[in-house]
Amino acid sequence: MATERTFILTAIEPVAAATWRLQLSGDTSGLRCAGQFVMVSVPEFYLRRPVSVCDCEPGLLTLIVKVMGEGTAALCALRPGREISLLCGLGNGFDLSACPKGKEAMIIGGGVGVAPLLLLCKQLREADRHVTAVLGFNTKEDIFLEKELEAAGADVIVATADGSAGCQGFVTDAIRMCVLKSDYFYACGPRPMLKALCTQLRQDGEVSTEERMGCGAGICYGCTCQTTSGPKRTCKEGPVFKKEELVW
Amino acid sequence: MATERTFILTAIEPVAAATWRLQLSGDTSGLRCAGQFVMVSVPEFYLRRPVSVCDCEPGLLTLIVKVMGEGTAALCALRPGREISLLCGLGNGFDLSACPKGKEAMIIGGGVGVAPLLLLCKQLREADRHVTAVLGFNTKEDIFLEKELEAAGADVIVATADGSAGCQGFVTDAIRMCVLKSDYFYACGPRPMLKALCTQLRQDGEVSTEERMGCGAGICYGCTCQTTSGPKRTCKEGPVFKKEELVW
Amino acid sequence: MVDLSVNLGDIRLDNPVIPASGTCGFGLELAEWYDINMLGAISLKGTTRDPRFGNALPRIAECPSGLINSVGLENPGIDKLLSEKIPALRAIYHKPIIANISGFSVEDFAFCAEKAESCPDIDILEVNISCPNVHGGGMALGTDPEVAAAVTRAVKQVSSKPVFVKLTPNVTDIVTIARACEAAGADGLTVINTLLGMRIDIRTRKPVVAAGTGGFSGPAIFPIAVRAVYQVAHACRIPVMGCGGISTAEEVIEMLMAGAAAVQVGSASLVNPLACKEIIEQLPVVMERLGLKDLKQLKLN
Amino acid sequence: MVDLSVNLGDIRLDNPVIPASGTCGFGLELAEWYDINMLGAISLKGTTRDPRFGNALPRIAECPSGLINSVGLENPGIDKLLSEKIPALRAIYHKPIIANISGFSVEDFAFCAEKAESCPDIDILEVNISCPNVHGGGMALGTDPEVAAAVTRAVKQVSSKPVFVKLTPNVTDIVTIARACEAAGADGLTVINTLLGMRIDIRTRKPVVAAGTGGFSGPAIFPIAVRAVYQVAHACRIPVMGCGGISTAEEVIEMLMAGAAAVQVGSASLVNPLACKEIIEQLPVVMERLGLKDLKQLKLN
Repeated sequence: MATERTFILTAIEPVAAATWRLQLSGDTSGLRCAGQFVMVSVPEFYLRRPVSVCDCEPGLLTLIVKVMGEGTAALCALRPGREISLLCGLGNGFDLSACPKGKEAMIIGGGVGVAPLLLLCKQLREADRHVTAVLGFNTKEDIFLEKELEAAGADVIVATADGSAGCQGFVTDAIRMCVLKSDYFYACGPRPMLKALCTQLRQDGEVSTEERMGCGAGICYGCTCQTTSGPKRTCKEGPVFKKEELVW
Repeated sequence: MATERTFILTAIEPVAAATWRLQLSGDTSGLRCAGQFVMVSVPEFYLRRPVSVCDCEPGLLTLIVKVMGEGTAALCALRPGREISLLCGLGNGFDLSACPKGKEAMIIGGGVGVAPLLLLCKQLREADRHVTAVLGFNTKEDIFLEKELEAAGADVIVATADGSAGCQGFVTDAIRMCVLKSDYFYACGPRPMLKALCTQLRQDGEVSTEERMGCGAGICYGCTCQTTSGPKRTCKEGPVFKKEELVW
Repeated sequence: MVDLSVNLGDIRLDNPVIPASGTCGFGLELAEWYDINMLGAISLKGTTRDPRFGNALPRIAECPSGLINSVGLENPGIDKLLSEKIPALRAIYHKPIIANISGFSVEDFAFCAEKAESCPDIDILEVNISCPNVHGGGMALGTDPEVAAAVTRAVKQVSSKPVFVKLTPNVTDIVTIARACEAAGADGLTVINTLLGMRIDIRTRKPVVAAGTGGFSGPAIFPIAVRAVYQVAHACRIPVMGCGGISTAEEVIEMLMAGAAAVQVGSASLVNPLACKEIIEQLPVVMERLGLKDLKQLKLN
Repeated sequence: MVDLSVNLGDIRLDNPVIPASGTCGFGLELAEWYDINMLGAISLKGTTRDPRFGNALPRIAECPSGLINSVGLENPGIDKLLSEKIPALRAIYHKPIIANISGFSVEDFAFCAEKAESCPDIDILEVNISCPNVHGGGMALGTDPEVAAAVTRAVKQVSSKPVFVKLTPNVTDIVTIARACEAAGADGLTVINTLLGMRIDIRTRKPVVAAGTGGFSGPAIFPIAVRAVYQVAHACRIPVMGCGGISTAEEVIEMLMAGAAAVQVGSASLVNPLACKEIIEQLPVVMERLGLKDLKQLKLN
């Protein structure tokens, strides 16, 4: 069940250009699975900011935040020791069982959308799925989580739009070039990337979408998107939707 | 000249019931004389709070704050090490020369209005005036600065409304009972006390008045009071006014 | 032991705290966070004759001490409200239910009110003539005293339930509108809905919300709400639900002192879904401090 | 190197930042904090036909992200403004001076405008028909398009100076008022004055300000100001001075993008007398970040 909890920021370090890893300690019991997010209270700002869970073990939470505006900038400027209020365990995460046991799972991330793939990868490996991770970034300086995903047991392929690292192009190009096969895919990233994956990949899959949110708790109806089964709240019925549910 | 300066809160300790002494280090060059005040920025609150200067030496500022509402409560809850923005050296302070050299000065304070008397006492003693301090409080638990004023060279008389310490009654009662003589008086405290002093004491004097302020810098005209010489801004032409200027 | 109960016309509430329409979904969303039976009452999401998807995204903009929303009355329609939402809520909640209805014409309101009449689980009908996020209708109906009265009259004609009209602050004189609704038979008023606001993203040089403007709410509008409630409560005899920027128990009491019979808490729940629970738990503490025995008739000195 | 200059009708300002009337005294008060010749212009405290003491104290109430003031047009009167205040300011300040005049009747405004005509040091006349803190007059004159037009016409008849009418947001439709002033000959508009607000001290059970209600300003009202400026600037041809809650360089640019030709900074100076100076110094930094070469015609995409 979703809860409000106070966490302590234990560490904060840059992991890529304008991108920070926040280590928080507190009660993580509210979190159920990879793909869920938290709403983070930022000092001086009225609304909380949604941040997907990068990694989580009992009592320890890892978030990765990219500085987009004033709110995320203030969040990344916090110093260790600071108390932070979080709404935990929001939204529906990835469905591990959707990829049959022993089968091949492809996990695909674009930009800061790579963040939730780490916990997803760990849970898929635990559940005995083979995992290939495809990470797309604009340029070399944006790359993060590559090593962590390898350590978690994934085959990692990196693509950069400017070709400064890995294969040149988008994740879809990398998947084609490397002729990557899989039985099911999980993806998180910008809308154009998700659209390309859902329309080009033949296999089934599910994607985590991103929308500007008000409450993150399904209360304000600020993030409703249209789906094949009617309007759905990104924060509540989402943020993860099946490939076939989404309307592009 | 008035300036905005960042101070560091070096110490904060209770000195009486709901009354705290704040020690701040920073650039005090903006402060000219006793009776001036500072505007203190309080986290989470929009307006600054006016606080009279209790004591001051180069680089070190002492304030005494009584918890009246949410703003003063937040201020007294700050912990050492905290940065605080102050507008320094606001208002016109006490006029030492008004009490001729070698003459008897009586300094009178009521409640938290006792605070500015310490710096005033020190400056009067330095300028070679004899000083009698009369301090009025509601009850024993409210008393503060008694020792400090004695150490500064003043004869100190305390009065409490409930008689739990010193003479029973108001400062005016104490002055009558102890047949205190003086050539000039300086006072700071609640309006009824100031009125009683200005109307009952025969000798000349000046008093520091208190009003709810907006800016504290003479800009908003939120604290204007009527005087015998027309409207005056408490924060700018005041807070210290000559006995004969005030209209009761 | 203090008494938190208040009277909203003939209806007694165990406490004055009511989640405002649009900030508690249809009740179940809040029930995931705490037992909503501790609430004084609940005002459900605004519902219209037909289902609506609402406005394009983004619908939310951050502001100093508040937010702008342009949800645009997304709702499943009055039929689904009565057949699904309210029964589901009633199964777990036994306090008063306030159904908030909106529309684009006098007929729309009468239609929804007539449908609602058949639902015994609805204790109060809240008539929203103040939504700033829809064109032709919504707020437009709440800025003209005669139209506001016409809507009120039409609803009262088909409804036997207590009818509270929710007013917009985006008017020159809210008292005229309030009096017109009272004269037209309103049993009470909800004061206030959101203010019309706008933010611009200086990077993209576009309005932050797709609709351009939206409804501005949050602690920022509290002083405007207190003023409006004070004006209306001192000009009308019918009870007022005070709404606008309340996020603490102290502010609940301030709103009651302004003349409100009960209060609605809105944006606070969007930042902290537990807001109403925490406010209700804090109320007795603040009452003790102020020496208040109960919350009825908190007149000004 | 970026260009901060803007055009306010025929008057060129070195930068768009103007301290708003009532938040910079008569200029000398701000000059104690920094060299006010760095300002784009300055709008002096509202002045009336006769001297006024203003409202009883307290006149100030704290609010979330703002404050309520009920100063009530305390001022030394138009004669002293012309004989003492403006000469004293002109002695140290060589940028445009905006004289803000207010009153209780069309005649009052005409009287002050005629007096001001004799003062060459006044570059712009700002007509305040939106003060919420005085009875019979002030805001009352700014809520009716015909009265607003009448005041504008009367002032224009006796004045050869550029006339900017300062509008109140406490109306159902600010565009109607704006268009009426434009049609009556206004050379520009100042949008917006304060919102009518109220706070209650729950300990004393009395309104915080002696007058009961007052003018609400500060960052809290910024989204309302942006919306009003956007509406007016897109409905009128005359230039708009955007005012309301601005406290950062980013907000200056947001207000310009909403359609303002220049901006007035108000409450920010009450919390930090150096606010305008710091905003002006920050503007080039923000412009570089956004890739803006100048501040003229910042249209929305």
